Amino acid sequence: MKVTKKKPKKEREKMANKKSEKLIDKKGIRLDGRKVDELRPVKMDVGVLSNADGSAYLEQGRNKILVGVYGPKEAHPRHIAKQDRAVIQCRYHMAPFSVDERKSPAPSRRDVELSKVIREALEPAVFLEYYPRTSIQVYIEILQADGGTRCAGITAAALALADAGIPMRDLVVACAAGKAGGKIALDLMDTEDKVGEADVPVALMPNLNAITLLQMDGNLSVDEFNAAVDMALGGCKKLYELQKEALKSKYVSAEEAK
Amino acid sequence: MKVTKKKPKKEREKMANKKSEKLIDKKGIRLDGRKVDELRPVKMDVGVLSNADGSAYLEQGRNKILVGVYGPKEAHPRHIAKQDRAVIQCRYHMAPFSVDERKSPAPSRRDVELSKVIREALEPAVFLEYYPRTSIQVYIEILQADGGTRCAGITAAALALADAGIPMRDLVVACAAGKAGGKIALDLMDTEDKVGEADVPVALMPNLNAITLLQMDGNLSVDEFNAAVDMALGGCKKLYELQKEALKSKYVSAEEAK
Amino acid sequence: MKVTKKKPKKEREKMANKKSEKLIDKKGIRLDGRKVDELRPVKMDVGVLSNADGSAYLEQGRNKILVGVYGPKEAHPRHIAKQDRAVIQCRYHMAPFSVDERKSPAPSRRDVELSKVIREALEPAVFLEYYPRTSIQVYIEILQADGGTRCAGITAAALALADAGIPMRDLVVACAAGKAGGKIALDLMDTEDKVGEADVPVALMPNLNAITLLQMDGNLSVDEFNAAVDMALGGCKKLYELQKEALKSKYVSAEEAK
Amino acid sequence: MTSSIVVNIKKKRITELIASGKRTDGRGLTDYREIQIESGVIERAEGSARVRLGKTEVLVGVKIGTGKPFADVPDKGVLTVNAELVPLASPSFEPGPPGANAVELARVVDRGIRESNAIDLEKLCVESGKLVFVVFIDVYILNHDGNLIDASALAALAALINAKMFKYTVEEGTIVKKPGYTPLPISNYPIAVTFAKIGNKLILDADLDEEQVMDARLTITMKKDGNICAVQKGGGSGYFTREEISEATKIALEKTAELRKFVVKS
Amino acid sequence: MTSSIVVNIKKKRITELIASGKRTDGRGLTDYREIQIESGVIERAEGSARVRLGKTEVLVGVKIGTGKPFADVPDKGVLTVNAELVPLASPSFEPGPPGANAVELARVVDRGIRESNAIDLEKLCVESGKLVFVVFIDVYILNHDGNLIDASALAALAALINAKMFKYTVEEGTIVKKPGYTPLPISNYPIAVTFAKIGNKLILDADLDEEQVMDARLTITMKKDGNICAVQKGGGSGYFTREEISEATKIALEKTAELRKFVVKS
Amino acid sequence: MTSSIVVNIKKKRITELIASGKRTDGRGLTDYREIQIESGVIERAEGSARVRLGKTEVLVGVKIGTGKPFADVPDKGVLTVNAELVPLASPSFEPGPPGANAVELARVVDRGIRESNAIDLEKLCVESGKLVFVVFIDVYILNHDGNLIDASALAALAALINAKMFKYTVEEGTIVKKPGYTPLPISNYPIAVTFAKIGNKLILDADLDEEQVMDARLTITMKKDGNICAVQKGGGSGYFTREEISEATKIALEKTAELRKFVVKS
Repeated sequence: MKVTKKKPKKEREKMANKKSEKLIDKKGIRLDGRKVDELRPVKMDVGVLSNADGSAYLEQGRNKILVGVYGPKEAHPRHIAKQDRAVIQCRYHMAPFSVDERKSPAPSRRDVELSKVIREALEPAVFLEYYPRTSIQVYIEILQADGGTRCAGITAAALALADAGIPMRDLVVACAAGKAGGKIALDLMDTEDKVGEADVPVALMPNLNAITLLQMDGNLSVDEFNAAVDMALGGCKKLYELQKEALKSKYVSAEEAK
Repeated sequence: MKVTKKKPKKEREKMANKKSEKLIDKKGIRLDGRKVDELRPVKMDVGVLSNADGSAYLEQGRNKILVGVYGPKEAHPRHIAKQDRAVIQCRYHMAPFSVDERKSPAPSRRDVELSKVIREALEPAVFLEYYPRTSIQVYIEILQADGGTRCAGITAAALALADAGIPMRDLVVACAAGKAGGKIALDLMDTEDKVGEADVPVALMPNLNAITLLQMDGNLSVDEFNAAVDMALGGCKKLYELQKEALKSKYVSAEEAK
Repeated sequence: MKVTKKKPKKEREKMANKKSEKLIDKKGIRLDGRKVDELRPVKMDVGVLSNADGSAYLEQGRNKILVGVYGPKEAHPRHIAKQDRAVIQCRYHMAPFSVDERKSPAPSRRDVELSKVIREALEPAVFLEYYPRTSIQVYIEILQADGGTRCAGITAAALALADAGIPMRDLVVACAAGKAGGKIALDLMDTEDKVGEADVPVALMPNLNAITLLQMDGNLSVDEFNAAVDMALGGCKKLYELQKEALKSKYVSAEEAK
Repeated sequence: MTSSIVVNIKKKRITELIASGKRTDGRGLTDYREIQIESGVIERAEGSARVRLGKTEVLVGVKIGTGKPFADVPDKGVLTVNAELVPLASPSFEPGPPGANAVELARVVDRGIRESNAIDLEKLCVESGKLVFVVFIDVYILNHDGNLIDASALAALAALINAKMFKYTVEEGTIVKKPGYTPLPISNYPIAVTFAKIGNKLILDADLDEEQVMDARLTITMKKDGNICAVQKGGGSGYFTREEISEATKIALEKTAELRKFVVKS
Repeated sequence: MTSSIVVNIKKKRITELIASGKRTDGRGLTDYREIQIESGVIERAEGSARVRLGKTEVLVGVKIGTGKPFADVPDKGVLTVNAELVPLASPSFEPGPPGANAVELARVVDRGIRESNAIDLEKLCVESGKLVFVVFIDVYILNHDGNLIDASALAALAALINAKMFKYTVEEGTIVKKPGYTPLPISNYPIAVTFAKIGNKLILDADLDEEQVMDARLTITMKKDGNICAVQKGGGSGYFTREEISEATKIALEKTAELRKFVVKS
Repeated sequence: MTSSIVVNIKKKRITELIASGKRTDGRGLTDYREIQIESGVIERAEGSARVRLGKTEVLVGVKIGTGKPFADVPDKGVLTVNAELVPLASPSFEPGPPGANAVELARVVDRGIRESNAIDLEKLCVESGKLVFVVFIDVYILNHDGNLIDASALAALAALINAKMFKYTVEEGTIVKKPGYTPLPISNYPIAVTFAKIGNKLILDADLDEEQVMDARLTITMKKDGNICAVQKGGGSGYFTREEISEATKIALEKTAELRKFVVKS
């Protein structure tokens, strides 16, 4: 337990196949009791922060994610502004205490990449052209991480954007599927992600059937890959129902409060 | 003597009480021969730099401190400017050779904090509202450090501000008192600060009886704390006399030089 | 071969005289077969990049250097602009794989100094006053380094500036001479530079007989220094002929392509 | 930023109200807003706590690692406090490395814990001069509605009390985990109370509006025996009189004892 | 930056052409530009290759050093991929530390190599937990005319195949060089193909003009057995339909096999 | 910044004066301003010196630490030179990490000391390949009125001569202090002289006004035997002729010997 360098989570070599067969038992039950096509327990709250223009809190398994949205407001520094539309500035950031070994709060290369792909997953849903020369800031804080944080972050960010009253074509909802213990499985948790064979995060605009994020690392045949994408899209659709509920319950309680 | 990480000066655990009793002998005399309420030898010079708009050099014990002031001038970068008053930009900085073990010239967290509290100690004295949208720069260089550098830096900075002709309500003068060897003592030097029980730096606008800096770390009862504050204020008043002399001798010699 | 800190190339202590006598044999022949006043094989190509406004590629011995020039264009950030002339922004940068031990791509102190002296070697040749408030960017990439990269970088940069159509008083051409194996020798390669006694890089505007870069480190008598400068100037003149040819062949082939 | 005219109107209103002993939300001058403390909210951290002071919300996580001790204290564990003004917490917070406000906040919290010996660092030494435990306290501001120092200090203390360490033995200079957990060795309970000076009144637990118009602030951190372990004046271009400081120490004695009960049960 | 009017005109023109199955330079929708691969261009590097895709030009150098393995994989060498968008390559590249585009490029190349086990990292362990070889892959963009990912992945693979290591023995925990060289232990040949979506068509190997008007891009990296080892959607504010993704995987199967022949001889 | 019109007027005036062999302050073209050297001004540093050249003021502190030697010179101590253009010294200096001017200044001073073997670094090896002394030379510019290089090089040399090391023995790879001090092992005395070219004249020890109008500068550093150990052209967009360089070396031979007497007593 001497202090030794550790690789950032996503860059570890998969300990592929070594223990992967133990991830799912003979009855198809996973370490945490789920079936292969079952989501982890999910909780969503909208409008949880008083200062942000919009906000959401999401738990998915042990993931705990808080998102705050500011804007549209004048883009700063100015050279990032676009003449004909708003820009989204997105920061995916992990709290130092969100993972087993304390993470430095300085952004890692993984954080930089995830901030970019999450932004690109959200942009298609926002009517950016309504607010030229402005910036919409999306701050995603991973308070506790347990696998699948980028997807959970997108799901929560879409709620926070909606809560901020930013006009959107559609919500965005994200979920991963992957391969663990030799089977295609939905919504991998941390251990499955690390020990398993592959992870496929997907983001969807559910009414437009538009895939706005798609990544994969690991080892899958083309058929397995397509199966994983389909399973992830199924997860997205379930999560979308929860998103709508979360927004409705915020809206309803706001109405009732009148 | 192998290279080992060392904690920045102020963050070391007090080696409390272990050797503290040796700091003051039975006759109440301190390691450097001073009585408990005695200041270290002080030397102040005003107008020592030809480029700065105002400057001062101060020695207090083995502390050697040089301050240069520039401004008021257009604030840069512009977003720091305030519509209705000047801002003070203050940098407390230690020369790499100012302490026993070479200090990196990059600002430490301690430097950042001290720059802030020193700025806040000086601001109440300056008629900032006379110069909207400008910046006054206060550069404090610790050429040699021996305990009490933040206070000595404030005392010197006030002289440099006055030398720059910046309109002030009052001078600012600072001095610490603390507890060492079980006794409340004035103007702790480095060893007393490190081995002693507590340090209480105080800054004063002497004519307005306004306390503009107050910090403390260590362990003091409320009564001891109040005694230390009073002793520090006494030290401030003595130093204020020296400040006035230093300004007068600059003014007089300038007059004579005509 | 455990990982140990290594000093940046130019800052190593010369292993002076230890092996230096072996650098030149009794017949005056150097390790790579050259005579003392002989240049390494040189290859120059102009206009090798499609995006840059001007570009050049140069090989000198095992040095491989690529230069791209952009501008004149609006200076950015604005505060670097000059009212009455263009500024040159010059970056000398080594590829991580250009040297034996991988070099971090972050600029070293050596890189910062060389970027400055190279800029100052080029500035006298450019009619900066024609383009006030603009910036001309010169990016020098050392793809492979084998001693004498700053000179080779200048020679290539001048070609790229000419290729960009930037009005110049004269070309600039650079070459080093030094002392190796006890003899003054032209165009030191890496081993000669490291083991040898001294290195004297020189840049010349050949038609104006103007020396725009001159550096030296090592140990030379005044006479040896002057001999090295003269030998380097001789090298510059030979390289200048190759520069003109490279430009001509670009111009001719461009004409022919019409 | 808020224009100075708006600030001036706000300042006048708040100052007049406070001069008459009242506050906009009906509190008395030295009353705190509602305090909520929730411990153990981050299960993957060794310790954690979320504190709400009205709408101000702070999350603190404690992580325990290992490392080399500092050369001058070879027998002590290492304590590190860091604060992040997370940009979702306020439009005035920006992403990037900690600025002066975050550094000051971390250092004031640090001093309270360090100078009170809240953690018995000597019990965190594994092998003198070679291997010790490192306690990372990360202060995470989630919503900024004033008085970040008190909320952060409370959350840090609650997270330390919540923290657990695995049991271990040392074999050949290496730590070997054993089953079970022990609490962190806590030996004091520092509490910070922060005064804001508005007009010539001292108030406690200023909200953001009050902080924007205050002249200056003064933090006093006290140990369980009522001794002072840290003081910090800051927060503006104002000052305190000698009398105000005496008054503050008196109030602090009472208030720190009161607040300590919220964190330390039994 | 290019004004939005010009971009709109360009977008209209390119989209209409592609809708009719054509491209401005006469290529078919899934044709690559001329590919030139030159290996060993940097003699001082352990491995190197320059790849040209039309006017896009990428240089990759491989350096091999030594270091400590990561704690969780003590028996494996270390792989590091870095990408520099060298400012001479494009007016849109700026000097300074890698931005988000460079980081994404490096990480996509990295994933292809890592997840396919292109390098047999276990053969790069010298002493378990203590000393391993470190493979640095530096991607250097020399001219940017679109499709940097495919060009970089090709160049990285070619440079790895080109790379040689000195022979050595280990004496008392230290590496002692022996005469001669061996190739790096390469055990797979990942190939990346990147689709650009323009209108409702997928094209391959987009040039810079096409990238400026594309809706989104999708990179699929495949191993020699046709399995997928990395996927990355990016590059704009557009999206893909489910059908487009299936179509892309089918084309990728064919195209990666085709491209692999350019790098892997015999 | 100074407007270009003012600079042009100043340039005309200074250039005409110098063309006639005169300078604004009455000095001859190769005269230095008054030189004041004060050693040992920072008692806590192992060595220190303050040099004044007219109104230019430089403070150099020498600290001695320990560390690992560089791999390629395992038997030598380590020399590090750093320069800070402290912002109080000039309105043109800004706080922050050293810029190109500070880096160049540090490296020119470094080269003079390193290439002349001013410090006998072999005497600073404690245990080959493992433990050596590290000499930190920190150049601190306190007031900038021109010719920083010569003032800094003088101050660095004076501080080295002033520096003392504690006596020690080595016990089991660890340094054990003994009572008493020895000087640093100094084996040469490099002196830098810097020429400014104004019009077609060379002058020495340019003040700030002269530097603002100079075409270029040339620094020549010589050892006590009159050999050259470092040369640096810089400082503007001008150039030197071949003849000017020869002339400069001749003057340097004389002037470095003259200046050396100010630093090296007896």
